[in-house]
This record gives sequence, structure tokens and C-alpha cells, in this order.
Amino acid sequence: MAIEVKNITFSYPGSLATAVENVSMTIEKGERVAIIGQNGAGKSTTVKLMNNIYKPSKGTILVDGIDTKERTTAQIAPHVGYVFQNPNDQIFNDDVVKEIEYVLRYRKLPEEEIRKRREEAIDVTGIRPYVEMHPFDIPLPIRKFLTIAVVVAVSPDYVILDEPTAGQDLWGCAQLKTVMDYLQQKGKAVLTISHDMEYVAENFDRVIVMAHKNVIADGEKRDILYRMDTLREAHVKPPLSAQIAQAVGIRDKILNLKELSAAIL
Amino acid sequence: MTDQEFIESFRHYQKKNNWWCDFHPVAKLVFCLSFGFLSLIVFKWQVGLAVFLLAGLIAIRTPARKTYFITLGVMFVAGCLFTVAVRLYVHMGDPGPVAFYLFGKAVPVAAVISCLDLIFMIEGFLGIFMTFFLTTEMRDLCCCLEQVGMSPSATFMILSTFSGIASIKEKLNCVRESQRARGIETEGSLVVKVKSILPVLFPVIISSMTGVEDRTLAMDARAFSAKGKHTALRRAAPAKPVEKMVAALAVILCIAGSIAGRMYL
Amino acid sequence: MTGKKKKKKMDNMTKLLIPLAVAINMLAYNVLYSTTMVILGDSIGTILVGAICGPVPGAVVGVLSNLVNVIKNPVMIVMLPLNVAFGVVSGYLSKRKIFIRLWKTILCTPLYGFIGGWLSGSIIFLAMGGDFWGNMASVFVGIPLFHAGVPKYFAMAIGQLLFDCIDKAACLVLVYLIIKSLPDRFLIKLPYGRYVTSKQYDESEIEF
Amino acid sequence: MGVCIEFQDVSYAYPLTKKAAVRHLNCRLETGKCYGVIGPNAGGKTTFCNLMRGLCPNFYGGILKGTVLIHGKNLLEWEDEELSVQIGYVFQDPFAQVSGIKETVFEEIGMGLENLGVEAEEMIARIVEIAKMVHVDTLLQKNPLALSGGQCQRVAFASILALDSDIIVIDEPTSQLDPEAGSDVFEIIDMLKKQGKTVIIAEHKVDLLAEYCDEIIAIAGGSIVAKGPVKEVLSDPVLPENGVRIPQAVSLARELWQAGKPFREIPVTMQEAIGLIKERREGRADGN
Repeated sequence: MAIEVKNITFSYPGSLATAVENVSMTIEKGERVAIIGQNGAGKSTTVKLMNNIYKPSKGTILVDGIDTKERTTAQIAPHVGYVFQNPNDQIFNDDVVKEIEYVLRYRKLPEEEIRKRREEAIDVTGIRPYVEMHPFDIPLPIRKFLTIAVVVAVSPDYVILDEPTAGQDLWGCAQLKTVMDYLQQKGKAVLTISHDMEYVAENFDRVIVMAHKNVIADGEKRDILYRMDTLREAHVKPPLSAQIAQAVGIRDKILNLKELSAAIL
Repeated sequence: MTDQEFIESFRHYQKKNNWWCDFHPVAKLVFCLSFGFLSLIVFKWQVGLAVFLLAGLIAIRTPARKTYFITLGVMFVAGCLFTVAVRLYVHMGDPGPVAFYLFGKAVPVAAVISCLDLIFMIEGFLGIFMTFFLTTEMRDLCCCLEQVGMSPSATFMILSTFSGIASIKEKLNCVRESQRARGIETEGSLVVKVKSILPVLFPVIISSMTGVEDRTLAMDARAFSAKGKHTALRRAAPAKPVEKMVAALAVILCIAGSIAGRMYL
Repeated sequence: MTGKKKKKKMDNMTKLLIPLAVAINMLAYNVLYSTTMVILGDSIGTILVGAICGPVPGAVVGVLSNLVNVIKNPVMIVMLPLNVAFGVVSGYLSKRKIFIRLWKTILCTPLYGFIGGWLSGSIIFLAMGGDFWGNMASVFVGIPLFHAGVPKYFAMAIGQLLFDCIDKAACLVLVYLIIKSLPDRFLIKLPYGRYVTSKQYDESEIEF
Repeated sequence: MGVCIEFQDVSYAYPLTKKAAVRHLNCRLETGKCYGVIGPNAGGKTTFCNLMRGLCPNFYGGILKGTVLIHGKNLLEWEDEELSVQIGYVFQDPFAQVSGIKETVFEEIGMGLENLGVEAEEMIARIVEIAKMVHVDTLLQKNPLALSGGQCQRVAFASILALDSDIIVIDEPTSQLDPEAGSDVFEIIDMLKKQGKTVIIAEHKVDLLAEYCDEIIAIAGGSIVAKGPVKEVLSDPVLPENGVRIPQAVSLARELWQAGKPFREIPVTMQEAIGLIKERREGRADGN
């Protein structure tokens, strides 16, 4: 039960340059993986190929053994959920509940199942106080949790979050953490693309570094985030606490403030 | 073109060193409109043919000749043939001198002439308009119309219409992508497509309309609503006397031609 | 207090909505016509802006949509008055709070059908030198009626009217659904927004 | 150092809402200073910026109580055009700030000047100067619609700075950009500060604000919870209590303080934290 990406190459229709060149990786069910790298390194493209929005020009992708080339995007969606960066591209109902239930009704699930999943999704994403409001009246960062609720209601095995912390405040990040814990507890795999190093260090175990259209590092976060040359090649800075630890000459690999303060005491 | 040349180009009038392209846009518009309406009002194949030849003559001596003839060809096949077929079918078996037989039915000469009238009216009208639209930049036309007194916001509306059409197509693909990623099928049989109209069309319309708020703020921040005198970077040459004379001549010819055509032909 | 600034401020918002409505016309035409072959949907933007911004902006959307069509097919310039009529009629209907109820919206389909069907049929009839014009309406309905003895003009016009009513009914329903989906905070910024929002808010009991 | 913007007991409610977005704001902003506005979403941060820019009563409607003074003149007496020249406004979505009617970045930057009727020669000079300042001088011939997020935001900055307004209000400029483009934006802000302009930035990235701003205004629940110099406000315990994000250097200091070994003084930026830690480690190294 995994997403296997077997050295895929892909270029967008209409552009000669390749967006991604022989990228390979495997995401097991229940894993928490973060892909980091500069814009244009091919992060979004790789993730969109996994979700079968695009089909690779070369190489294959297997989602739980199904080759994405033989399926349409909508058929892969129940397995791989994707939360886009801009919630406005998806929302079209004028009511929160109808928005969450639309896909469930589209797939003709029993009424009882729809109600249970909808309630669970609303509670997990913390949008209960905004349920009566018109989706476009809800402030943008909180509207993003509505699209997360839609994916949680579908409960695919793999959930992809594209820049989830962009524009989020303290409440937003805390709410995101509860969603991540809920998905972890349900045994779902969570894959994210993010520039927020603190968020990556806090919530993810495995880190994949991408640069100039292919994967240049893939491994346990503590080891990867301390490989200075790889991060420099990918134009990415480690979390602030790691930068401080290095500048001060602390040897052991520190990733968050708690560890840093323990090392200083 | 180096930056210096590019900046220098704004210091004097835009030149495309082709006599028809540099013809004053407003005069050119009046010229084409008058001949177009001449062929429409008279609706006789002789006049239509004359306008068509005139348009062809002009088009050959401009850089846009290739696209001109291709568009004409496409328009001829798509537009005229279907209409002519319908018209012939209707007039089959009418009394009057017979031009030729089709499927055993007599096709009167009058029907053929009325088809010819139709064909050359459309071709003449289309030809003269094509010589205008293929050789004039919409922004130059608007710039000259502003000289004649059109308000700058009208220019804004016309120009952003054309760029709006391109950007809304991009938004449509983006929304289709995100809806497919949610599990809503958009390709496939006709029924599937009809079912996907709402989930695809609505997010595009609603998010682009609510997006107008941000664009209004951006335009407001650039003193868009400032009343005073508007200057322009891209200056267009004022109309030369000879161009004004040609335009006036065309209008007189059109009125005279229409009256004469109606009476004698 | 903000009364005197109301008039000018809206113009900016309306000035940006008009080009967007023309783009919506084109988009709806591509999406709807390619799938349903009957519903054109190229007047959704005109009706929508007419309903939420007033007759004049609606008319301007009609003119610009026609301008864009003319570049592709110049004969369409004769249809200019009809597009303008769609915008203006939507403005007046919106003032009578038509677009708040779905059944009221559907009830005025014949009015739009008349403009888009009968009038457009007769204009084409004149422009095409008193004869049939090759489109679906005249082929399936116009010609059989003509053969059944109905005079050419009426056959043509009735054919256009029937087809256009189908198209306009779909457009009106879509416009109604769009207006219902648009948030109220957005609508009240528009000149005719208050005619279209059903919920009423009184400003007295705001907690300061 | 005169006061350029002043809020006197300002409360504002958006139309069709039950609760006021901001209540009883009182603050004075001095010219030439760089203010960072922080706080939770829907806490009143954006409303604060909109009020200054005059959008709240004029564009959004709604009810405004109290008075907002810009250069001593009441906000409602300002004409819209004058206000947009007095106060520049850059906001979150880079792609919404492209006019779409200009085919090159050069003309895009000049759009504001064209609206104001500035002569062509002066326009060209000013555009070239601004483009160099904002590092978009290599993109002058590119089509604005084909730019990346970071480039778009810089072009948006350029088109506003071309109007040479002395107050700039910036609402979350970097939330849709990657860190590199974000630091480019903050370099521009640094340049504005050097030119003596008043800059007001609403932003979530508190660590960057700590480095670049002179004063911080923390807004939560519709009222100002703290206002003052950077060091004072960011180390104020009232911030975490109201859900306002604080720089990591400050939370490190709080961790140490709770563990009973506080720093000599509370660091606000990363550099200060490094300095203090080094100081402590040398102290311990030669201590035992």
C-alpha cells in the first residue's frame, strides 16, 4: 500500500523544457513526508503527477498498485486527496455543509455515512463557528480549512497539502496540527510542500529535497536538515533554531526551540 | 532589442514601417466600416465582389497577408457553404429559368444569384474588416480614439476585455484541475460533461468576480480614478490631412454607393 | 456620511466588472455550446451585469461582447442592438426585484426569447436579403413551417424564438444561481446590489 | 518628526456584520518610522490598514466612529485620488495587482503616472530609476502576466513607488511568496526606510519584522494590545496571551526564563540571540 514513483519525466503541454526529470520516490501509507526546495525545483509538478492531474511523459506512478496512466484523475481522487493553495478555485456552493457534502453525494454514499463524515470533518478542521457563513465571507486563511475539511470528509489514504501554513496565524497552525494528528491516528499518509521550515521540522519525519527538477536528497529529517551543501544547492535554509545552534557551535543536531534551550542550559 | 533601444522607442511615435499598418487607426476604421456597410446595405454580388477585391489588394501589401487569406478561407467554408446549402434547399423547385439540376430538382437562376449575393456580401464585409483588425494594434486604436475624446476608462475596459478573455481561460483550466482532484469527472461521455458544467463554471465565475474587489483596490492605488489630464507613454501620431481626406472620401462613396446600388441594381 | 462618495466609488468596481462579464460570456459560450449544442450561454455575463450593476453597465457589456464577436464574424455587427437590449432589460427587471425569486426569473424567459429570437430573426432576415440563414433554428423549425405554408418571415422568426427561449431559460437560471452564490458583502458594493440581496440587515444593533 | 496618521477612539464595523471589526483604537504614527503590525487573522490587522488607506469608509462602506487624521486632515475630507497619491498601498495577492492592459513591465510601472498626467519625459526617467531600485530593471520588456509571484510583487511595489507617496501601507506582502522573494520584498522596505518614508507593514513573519521595523503594533480581538519600540513590545507577555505570534528568539528566552536561567536581556532578532548564547557559553567555558 504505497505511492511508487518510478523515474518519471514530465514537461507541461506547450512548453519544451521539462518540469521534472527522472524523479523516483515511494510514499508508504501512514508516513509523514515533506518536500522542500526552491520554487521551480519541480515540487508542485511531482505532487500533481502523484495525484494524476497530469500523466508523466516517461516513467510510471503506481497508487496502491494502480498505474495512474490507466485511470482518470477523478478515479484516483478517492485514494489521493489534494488541498490546493488557493481555496477560491474549488468552492462553488453558497453553503459550507453543501460544499463538504457535494463530493460525497457525487459518489452516492449512504446518507448516514455522509452525515457522519461531514460532522467529523467540520470538528477536526475547527470551522464549526463558521458553518452558517457564506464561504466567500469567511476570511481566506480559515476558508482554506474548508477545503481541508472537504478532503478529510473524502478520507483518502494519502493527503497532499500544498503550502498549508501560508498566511496562517497561531490559531491556524495549531488547527493544522490537530488535523495532522487526526490523519496520523487514522493511518493516513500526509505529504506536504512547504517553505515553512519550523512547520516541517515540527510535524514531519521524512524530508525530500528537490532542486533543478530532480530529487537531490531523501531521508530522515534530522539527518537531511543538517546537510549544509544539499540545502545550499536547493536554496533552502534550515529552521531558525538549527541556524542558531550552528552559529553558536552546538554539535548535536537541534531542530526546535525546546532542544535548543535544553542544549544551552 | 536592448533595454536602451526599448526605452528610446517611447520617445517618438510607434512605427511599423508599413504604409497600411501606420495608417491612422481611426481613419482606417472609418474607411473599413464604410466599405463594409456599403457591401451589407447593397447586398449585391457585384458590390460585394468589388469590396472583396479592394480588401484583397490592400491585404497583399501588408505583412499580415498569410493570416488574412487563411482566415478568409476558414470563414468561407464554415460560414457560407452551410448557409448556401440551406438557401439552395429552400429554393429547390421554384419557378423561373433553371440554372442546373440538383438531385433531380430544378434550381432556378434567381436562387443561384441570391446565393452569390450572400457569399460576396459576407466575403467583402469580412475581408475589409480583416484588413483592419489584422494590421492595427487594439491599444493604438484606443489611444487614437482617446485623442478624439474617448474617456480613458473606456480604453481600460476595451483592453482589459481582451486580456480578461485569455486569463479566464487559464482560470478555467486551473479550476478543472482542482475539481478533478476532488473526484469530479470532467471528461468523458456527454452526460458526464453536462453534469460537470456547474462545478467547473461556477468557481471560475464567482472567484473571478470576487477577485474584482482586489483588482479595484490595486487600480485605485494607482490613482485610476484621477480625473485630470491623462498622458500616455505610447504616443500615437495625430491624423495626417491626407488620411482624414481618405476617410471622408470613403464615407461619401459608401453613402452614394448605397443609394445608387439600391436604386439601379 | 458616505453618501456623496457612493456614486463615484461604484464606477471603479463596475468598470472592472464589465470586461470580466465579457470574458464570462466567451467562457460560458465555450463551455456550454461545446457540451449541449443548444444552449449558447453567451449572454450570461450581459444579463448578470445588467442585474447587479444596472442597465447602462449591462448595455456596455453587450456592446463589448458584440465587438469581440465582430472581430471573428463581422456580420454579427447587426446584432449589436440586441445585446444592448439584454443588458438594459436585465437592469429594469432587477429593479423590480425579479432576480430574487427563481420562478419570477423563469417567468421572464419569453421576454428575453422575444428579443433574442424574434427580433434577431427579423434583423437577420433583413440583413440576409429576405431569406433563410444557415443555423440550427431555421433548419429544424423554420423550413418545415415554410413548407407547411407559413410565410417565410414568420417561419424563420418562430424557429428562432423557440430555440432562443431554451437558451435564455438556461441562461436566466444560471444567472439566478450565480447571484445566489455571490456573497452579500460583494453585492452591496454594486449599484443594483441592494435589489438583488434578499436578506435584510438593519444597522442599528451592531455591538461596538 | 511630525505625526502623519492619528487614530482618535476609532471603531469600525463592516457592512452586514453584527460585531465591530475594530473597537476604540487610539494611536499616533510618526513620519519616517517603519511600523510592523502583527496579530491573529480576523483580529483587525487588515481593517487597521484599510482604515489608514481610507478604504474602510469609502470603499467598503460600513460604519466608522471616531476620527482618523491623515496629515492632520480628517480622512473623510480627502478626495479619493489625493488619498491614493498620499498613501501607497500594496497587498497580498501579487497577480491581482497587475493591470492586465499593459504589455510590458515598463508601461505597467508607468500606469500610475499616466493616470496622474505626468509628462512623458519625466515618466520615463522616474520609471527607470524606480525599476533599478526594485531590481526589476532586467524585466522591463517582459509581459507582466508571464511573471512569477515574486517578480509580480516587485513590479506592484515599483508601480506604487513611482507615485512617490511618502506613506506606504503594505498588507501581508510575503504570504504567497517563497522565502527568497520574501527577503527581496523586505530589502525594498529597508530601502524605503532609508529614504525616510513612513512604512506600515501587516505581516505574519514576525522574525523578519523584528529585524526591519522600528516600532511594532500588536492588534488582537479588534483592539491594540501593545504598541511601542520593537524590543519592548515583542518581549511583552501580553502578546502570547492574545494569540499573537512572537519571534523565535523571544520564545527561546521565555523557555530559558521558565527553566530558571534567563538571559541578561530578552533578544528579539536571531543575531541578538546568537550573541547572548555565545556570551553565556564563553562565560561557562572559562567559569568551570
